[in-house]
Amino acid sequence: MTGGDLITLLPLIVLTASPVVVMLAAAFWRSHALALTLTLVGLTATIVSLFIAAGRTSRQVTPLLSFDAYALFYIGLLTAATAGVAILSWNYLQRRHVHPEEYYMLLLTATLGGAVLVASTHFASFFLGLEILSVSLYALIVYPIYRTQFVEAAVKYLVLAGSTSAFLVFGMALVYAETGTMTVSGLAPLLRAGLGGADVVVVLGVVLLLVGVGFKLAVVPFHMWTPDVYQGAPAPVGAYVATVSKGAVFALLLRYFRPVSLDPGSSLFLVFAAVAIASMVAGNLLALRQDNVKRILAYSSIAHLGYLLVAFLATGERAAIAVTFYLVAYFATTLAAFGVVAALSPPERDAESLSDYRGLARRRRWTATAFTIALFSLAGMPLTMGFIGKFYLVTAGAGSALWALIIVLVLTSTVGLYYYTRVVVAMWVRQPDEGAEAMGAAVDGASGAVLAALTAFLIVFGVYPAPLIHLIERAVSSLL
Amino acid sequence: MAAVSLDHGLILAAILFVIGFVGLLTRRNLIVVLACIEIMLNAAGLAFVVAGARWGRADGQVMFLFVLAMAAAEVAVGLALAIRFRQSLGRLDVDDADEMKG
Amino acid sequence: MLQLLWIIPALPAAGFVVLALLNRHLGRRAAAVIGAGSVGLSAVVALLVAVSFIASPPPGDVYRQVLWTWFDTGGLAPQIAFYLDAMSVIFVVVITFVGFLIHLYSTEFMERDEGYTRFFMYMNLFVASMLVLVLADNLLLLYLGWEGVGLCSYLLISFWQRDLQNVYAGRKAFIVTRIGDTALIIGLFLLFTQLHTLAIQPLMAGAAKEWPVGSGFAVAAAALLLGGAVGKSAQLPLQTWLPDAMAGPTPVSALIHAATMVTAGVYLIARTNVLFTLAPDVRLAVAIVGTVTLLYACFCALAQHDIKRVLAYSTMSQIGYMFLALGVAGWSAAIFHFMTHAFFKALLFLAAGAVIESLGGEHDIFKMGGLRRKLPTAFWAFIVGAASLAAMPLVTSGFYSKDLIIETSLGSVDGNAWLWLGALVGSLLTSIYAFRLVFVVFFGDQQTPVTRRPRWRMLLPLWVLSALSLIGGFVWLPEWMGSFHPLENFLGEALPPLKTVASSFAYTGVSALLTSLVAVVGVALATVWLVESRAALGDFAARPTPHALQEFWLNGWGFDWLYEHVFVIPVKWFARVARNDLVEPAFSGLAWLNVQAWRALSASQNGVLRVYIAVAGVGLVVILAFVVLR
Amino acid sequence: MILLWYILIPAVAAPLAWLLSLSRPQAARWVAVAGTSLPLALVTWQWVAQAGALRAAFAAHGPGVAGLVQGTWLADIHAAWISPLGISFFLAEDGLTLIMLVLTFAMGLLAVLASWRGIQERVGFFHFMILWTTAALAGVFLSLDLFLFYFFFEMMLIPMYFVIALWGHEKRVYAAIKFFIFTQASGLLMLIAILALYFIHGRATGTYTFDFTQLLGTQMPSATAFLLMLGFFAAFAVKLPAFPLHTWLPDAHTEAPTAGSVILAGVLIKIGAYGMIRFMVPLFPQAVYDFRTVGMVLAVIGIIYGAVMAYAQRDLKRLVAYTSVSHMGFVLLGIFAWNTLALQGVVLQIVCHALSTGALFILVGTLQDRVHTRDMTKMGGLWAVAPRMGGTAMFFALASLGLPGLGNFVAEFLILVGTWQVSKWAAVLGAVGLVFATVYALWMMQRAFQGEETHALRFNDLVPRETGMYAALIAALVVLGFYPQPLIATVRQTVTSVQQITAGSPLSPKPTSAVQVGIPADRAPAAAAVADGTTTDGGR
Amino acid sequence: MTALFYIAAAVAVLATVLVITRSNLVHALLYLVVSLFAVAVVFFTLGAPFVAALEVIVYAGAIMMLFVFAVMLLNVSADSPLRVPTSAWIGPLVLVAVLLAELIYGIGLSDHALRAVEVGPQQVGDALFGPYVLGVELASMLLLAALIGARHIASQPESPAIEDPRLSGEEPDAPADAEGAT
Repeated sequence: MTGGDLITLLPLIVLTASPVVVMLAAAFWRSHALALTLTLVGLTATIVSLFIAAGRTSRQVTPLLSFDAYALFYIGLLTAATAGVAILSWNYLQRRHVHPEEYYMLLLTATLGGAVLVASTHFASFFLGLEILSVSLYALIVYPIYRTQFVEAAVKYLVLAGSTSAFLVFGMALVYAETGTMTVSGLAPLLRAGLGGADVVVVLGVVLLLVGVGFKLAVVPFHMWTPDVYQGAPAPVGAYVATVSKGAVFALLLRYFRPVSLDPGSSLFLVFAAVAIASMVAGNLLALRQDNVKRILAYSSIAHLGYLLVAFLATGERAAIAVTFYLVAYFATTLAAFGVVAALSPPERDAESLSDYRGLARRRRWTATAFTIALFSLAGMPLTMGFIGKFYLVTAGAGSALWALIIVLVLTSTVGLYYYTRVVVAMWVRQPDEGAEAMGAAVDGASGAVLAALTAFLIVFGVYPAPLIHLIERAVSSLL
Repeated sequence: MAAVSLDHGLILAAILFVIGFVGLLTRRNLIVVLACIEIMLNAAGLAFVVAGARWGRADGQVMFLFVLAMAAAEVAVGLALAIRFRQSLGRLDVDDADEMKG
Repeated sequence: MLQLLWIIPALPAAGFVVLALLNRHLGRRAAAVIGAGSVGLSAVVALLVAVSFIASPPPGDVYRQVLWTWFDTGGLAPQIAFYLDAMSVIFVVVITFVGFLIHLYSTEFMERDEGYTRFFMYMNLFVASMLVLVLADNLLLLYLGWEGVGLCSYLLISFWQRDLQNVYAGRKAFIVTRIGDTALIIGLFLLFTQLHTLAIQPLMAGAAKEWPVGSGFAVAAAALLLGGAVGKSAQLPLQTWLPDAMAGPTPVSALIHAATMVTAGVYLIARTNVLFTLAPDVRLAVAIVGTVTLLYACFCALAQHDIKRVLAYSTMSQIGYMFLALGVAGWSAAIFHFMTHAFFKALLFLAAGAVIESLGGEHDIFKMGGLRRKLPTAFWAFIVGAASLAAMPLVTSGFYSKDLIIETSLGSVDGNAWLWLGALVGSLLTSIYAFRLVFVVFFGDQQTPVTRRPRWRMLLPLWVLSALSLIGGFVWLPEWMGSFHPLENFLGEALPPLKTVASSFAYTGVSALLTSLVAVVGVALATVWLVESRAALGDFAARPTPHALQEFWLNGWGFDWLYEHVFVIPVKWFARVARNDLVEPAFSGLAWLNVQAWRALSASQNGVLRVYIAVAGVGLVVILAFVVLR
Repeated sequence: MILLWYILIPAVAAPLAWLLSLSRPQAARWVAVAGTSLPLALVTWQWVAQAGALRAAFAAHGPGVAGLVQGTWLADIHAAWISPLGISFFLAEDGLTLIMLVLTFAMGLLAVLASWRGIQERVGFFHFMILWTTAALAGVFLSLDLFLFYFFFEMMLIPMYFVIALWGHEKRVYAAIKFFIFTQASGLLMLIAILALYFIHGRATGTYTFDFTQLLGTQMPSATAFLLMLGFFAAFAVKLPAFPLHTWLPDAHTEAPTAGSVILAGVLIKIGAYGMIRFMVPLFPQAVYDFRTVGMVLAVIGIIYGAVMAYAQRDLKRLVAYTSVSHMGFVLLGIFAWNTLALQGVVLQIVCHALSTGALFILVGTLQDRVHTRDMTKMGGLWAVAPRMGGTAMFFALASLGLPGLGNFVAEFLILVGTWQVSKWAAVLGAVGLVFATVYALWMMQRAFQGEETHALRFNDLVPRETGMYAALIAALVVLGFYPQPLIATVRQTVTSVQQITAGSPLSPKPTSAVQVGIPADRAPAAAAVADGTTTDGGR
Repeated sequence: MTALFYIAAAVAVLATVLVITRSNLVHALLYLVVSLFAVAVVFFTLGAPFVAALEVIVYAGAIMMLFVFAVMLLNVSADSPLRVPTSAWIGPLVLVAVLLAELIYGIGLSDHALRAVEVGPQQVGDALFGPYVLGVELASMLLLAALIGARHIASQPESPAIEDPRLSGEEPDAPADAEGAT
């Protein structure tokens, strides 16, 4: 640790300071607006500090963290997403009259966890980042407290996260026991062979470790919690779980495995492939006739992680770009989708039933349009980033000749069309039920602005993605 | 000091770990479930200490410390949740938490 | 003058367009003037052209007029071009002239029907199409006319479309003829692919040059063209539509289903005679088809009750004669018979129309009777027509043309005794049924009151056609009557001459005598049976075997039944079975499977935390097992 | 630059229509009229203006000019787009494109006009979707970058989906999703094939590009080529649609609103044919040749099966929809025959089918607006009620059964005669299909319009707006029936160049001798015809 | 020392089994304490006295205190015996047996003796504030997050937006409905 390292660490420091600042401020003056403002200031400062950190040549700070371009890009992404979530939460919390200050603190600590994850080059930071994220999320999921659903979701998440963390730690221990190293660079030679030449105990360790990762990513067979937590959690938190939590862990996975290319015949490759296929199939099928919009989004996220795994398994720089681009697209899309849910939710409950969306297009034209664009982006239709992203994934897969995976991807995403369009149909075609309460309070300006920005983002980079791709190219090049 | 085989240390950790896992699968009382998670985490920490002992370095113990911190955090939030759970559902039976499904 | 050629079809076509566009805005009178007038003008132009053609024959006795190139791609460049030679002259004149007479007749006949304009619209279109057919320079243009007349036939048969029976009949006519057309168009594919052109003359020249007699291509091409001809001309086995086609207004039957359209097959075969010369087997088939059809139709005609159906079968039979002539290479004879047949058959139909109209739409001959005094013009016209049909010797045109065919069937190098015998028997039967009709309709007791009498517009055509039926035959007298055959000379410019067996029995007066005798005997028999001993005939017909036979003939030998069961019912059955698409279950099954999978997976998400953990545990164990044991 | 306008005008008009409609719904219609007729005028102007250029290009290089290879486009745009992946914004236009564009905008305009009265709900959004579709369709026909093509190919699904789902009939949601899923699934298979091609080409040459002109002639094992060809075929066969992938079509066409049906039948399904001619066969001639028998069998089954199914229907619109299956069978047949005659026939069929079937759909639409049913058992005798409508229906029924004198006949004749030179049986069975076409066309007339009017239906005959539309379509079909040459001349270059591309494969057998046979056969009568034409022209 | 390891291990296993089988919650927690003590002994035998001490202080001391505190707070002895029926143990046991077998199979394949060096508090401290210094900071943030979270969860919401009947009608002494008290 040198003074220079502190500059490199600046984003993390700012991010760490932010919740403390919010907390201290709240201690003196409880104000929702202040908390949100400070949060946004903190997040903005973090983003600004990224550029400062980017000027540094030495990026590795202790064996634990590396602030290379990849990490900085992802921290920026996570931070921006968090800012989006924070703004979307404003109205949601306002309507529910709960103390909102802790919410923002937890949001910030969770983001800190995510930032640590994406910069992690060591099991210790991996584990700690994951736990900071998880522990913050427990409280965030249950945050408004007053409904059983929140508690139920939080308990499920906590128990599963705790136990899978135990698996993760146990796996780390086994790997360490056998190899004596806990750093990415130390593990690379082992992983490069897809664990082919490693001792069985290392293989065991890696698999156990992947349980923890798989849980966070919600891939089959560690996916069962997803719908319940998405449904139970407040909509903005759902957005957060779907984006920041998953994105950070996937970025970490990419960092650990990207420098190596899994040998397509190796056990690990086959395990990933099987998990990917199972996730794509199960995710899409589970959502097929689902009537709860949040659960639909949950199941679809399972499928999307399956898609991501396809590109993850592909080799070369293109695969890393594909994953990253897809994650960016997925972040924006999911935020927009959950944002709509959050914005439309009345105080009593979240607007999550499909019937809540019936005839939405007639009542709230632009909200419905934004949601539709988000859904089409999830479905991978052109003019949205989802299209380019999915195209990139398939390209990456095709580049590594993962034909079986691609074909599964293609076929299952076709199934996916069915449930996305169900929501679209509900909004545009159906009439509201007789006597049903008209869901769709006026969308507040802040949420509206975020939704508009996200939609514009989706479309602009869906039509002209080249600048973003160049940026991502630069970011992932530091991985290789 | 006489050497304990690495395998035996790890096997002990594994045994404790799976016992915790059995508890997780069979016990419905939230407090016990949390205790089982503690058992598993403890076992994992044990594995780290064993591993550290193999290499004769402090890393294992450091990791144990982090696990310890995490366990503490987990338990703190977990027990707070248990209080809420009891308030919301009247009991501590995790099986009661099946409102959301499908 | 010949440059006016394109005007001939253009006039009725223009009439059609005008009528179509102004449909609703035209009065009946205007429609009649435009409808009949365009064809009349066309007839005048046709006469001018014909006179000009005969008076100052163009070089090579052929006049060709190119209007524009239809399209041009891949070596296929058919033109919209007309080709006038002796044969087309005859066809054009007959079509326009008879056509005009029938239009004139229709102006009165149809005057109380709704859709008066529509009627003339269709009729004009028909005349235009028919003219295109016979003037076409290439087979594709011919096909255009060919389909055009088929369409008009459909439209006019089902003209009274409020009655679905008529629509059904029209549909049947179109579909059955289209089956033949399909053969024709396949023939076109073949001809183009082999000879790289569709223009008729180069095609014939090319065929003669490239294909030896009896070559597979020639046989195939000729057979396919024959298929087309059979359909359009209602020959076996595609004859079933013609009797039903009588559902249309009578002038339509006269024009389309007697005088012109149905003879298109004859025209086609005569036009492509080179191909048929190259394919002797197919030509024999033509002769056999003709003979069999003529006999078949005679028997059917004997049993019919409906005056128009009798005439329809007689048309079929007479076209059978033409086919017979074509089959034995008597090209000119066939054309000759076409001409006389056009006159007398149009006459018969128009007379029948007058009768039907007078009786308020009655078609059943057994409800007519005794009309010779009430409708003298119709009666005499009918007598003339029937006599011509029955080939009463010397005075009727039908005699000369039919006698020529009977002669040719024996005297041609391709003829034989069987064909000749068939033709003779047919002739006997023809005169029997022709006069059966006369006796039943015009003699005996009147059964239905006459409500309306034809006026001049209906009568004039009857007179003119009667005259033509009587004198039309004198353009080609048999050898033993002298050597007067201008028609043969004229047609000789366009059609190859007949090769005859030297000093055949056929060309002696004996043969002609036999033909005459047969006709007279037929009339005599009809007289004896129907006038002298009608009761006995009735008793005979009531016996089981004759009754069954009569039923059999009445129903056209059960062809309709056969086709219904072999073709129509299976297709209908399939259509019913497949209505919801046979492939659909495959896709809906896939959807169903997906839903079942959703059900199963969805049930696993039961909300119980311990189950979730267990699933993760099982997954982990399976993965571990795979990784460890591999 | 003009090419960009073709996409931009409707694309800009689309949101404009929506936004304007928020205050004045009627404004959307006029914006839509402008948004389709403007590019229509533009492309027509270009057609007229460039006719000489097309002819010159053809004449200069003679038959077999490889316009595509030599880059002799009428116009093109080549701009960087997603360069990291070798994706460019590559638009180009040749004769075929020109025709497809004319068709696209004409059908778009027709769709707008046909919805003038029928669409009263969410007018602005409707026209937004129609214009969007038009823009995407224009993009599809203009793209020569395979990714761009796929982009537009997918893009037009969304508005079409909305059009069906929002303004359709009873089972609209089902039909829309079915359409969506079928097209999307097959489109993704094509995407896989495109990507495989991309990588195969990239590995071989080091240039990773989606530029179609560069991907042409990529060498690969024949088994691979066959699989990739199947990927393309899947997408285009679904679009076309070819038996047995056609089952989305009857549902989609039946349930779509009139405008949707018009665009679907008029342009959208033609993408299948266009894609096969432009991309599939030139890319994989050998594989297509290997697949030819199967393709032809499917085509023939499609022709006859579609016709029989049309006959079996009670729903008038469904009947018309199935006729498309039958007609597109001819198109498929012609493509697999792959010679000048057949291909010219295919293009002509594309145009004529659009006109005749489009008109039939509009007719059914107007009928449904008036009678409120499409069930033919509840109709009958309508001729007596609305004779003009009856006559119009008769005309288009005749067009659909391939009556000579109308464009459809020329098209089908060319296809079949071209097919005959490749497979006699396919041609014969295709011709038999014409008999079945007669059956359903006349059956439709009989059930809906003929017979006694028994359901006491009273409604207005055609109004002038409708009469005008039909008159234009009728005139077009008649002109195409008697003088299709302008159209044939326009696509001649494309047709010869795509054949030239495949010249080395057994698909275009004996390239040298074909030219030898082709030149005299093609040139000589053509020259004669031109000579004759001028004389007669002068004479008259 | 080796013997001590095995004895302590046996105690730990036994105590842990008792934790998950005891129906009385307090008993179970006490057995857990025993187990943790035994593990502390194991740590000691492995040459890690620092963590052994921490195990006793933090785990057995602080964390278990929390549990007991919670039990008291909730007065949960009434509903402590919530357990699945014996038959439901079969599945988990089989599953876990397979898991254990796999783990042991994997671990058993390697054969390394542990280094008999003691890693004392000094070394651990050096490591903690050397390479792992950021880890320590992060652990503090982890605890901060847990602190904020736990405090928020456990605190009574001041003005719940919606009156949840189950929430307002708090019933600490509600008789356990289903399985009754023992």
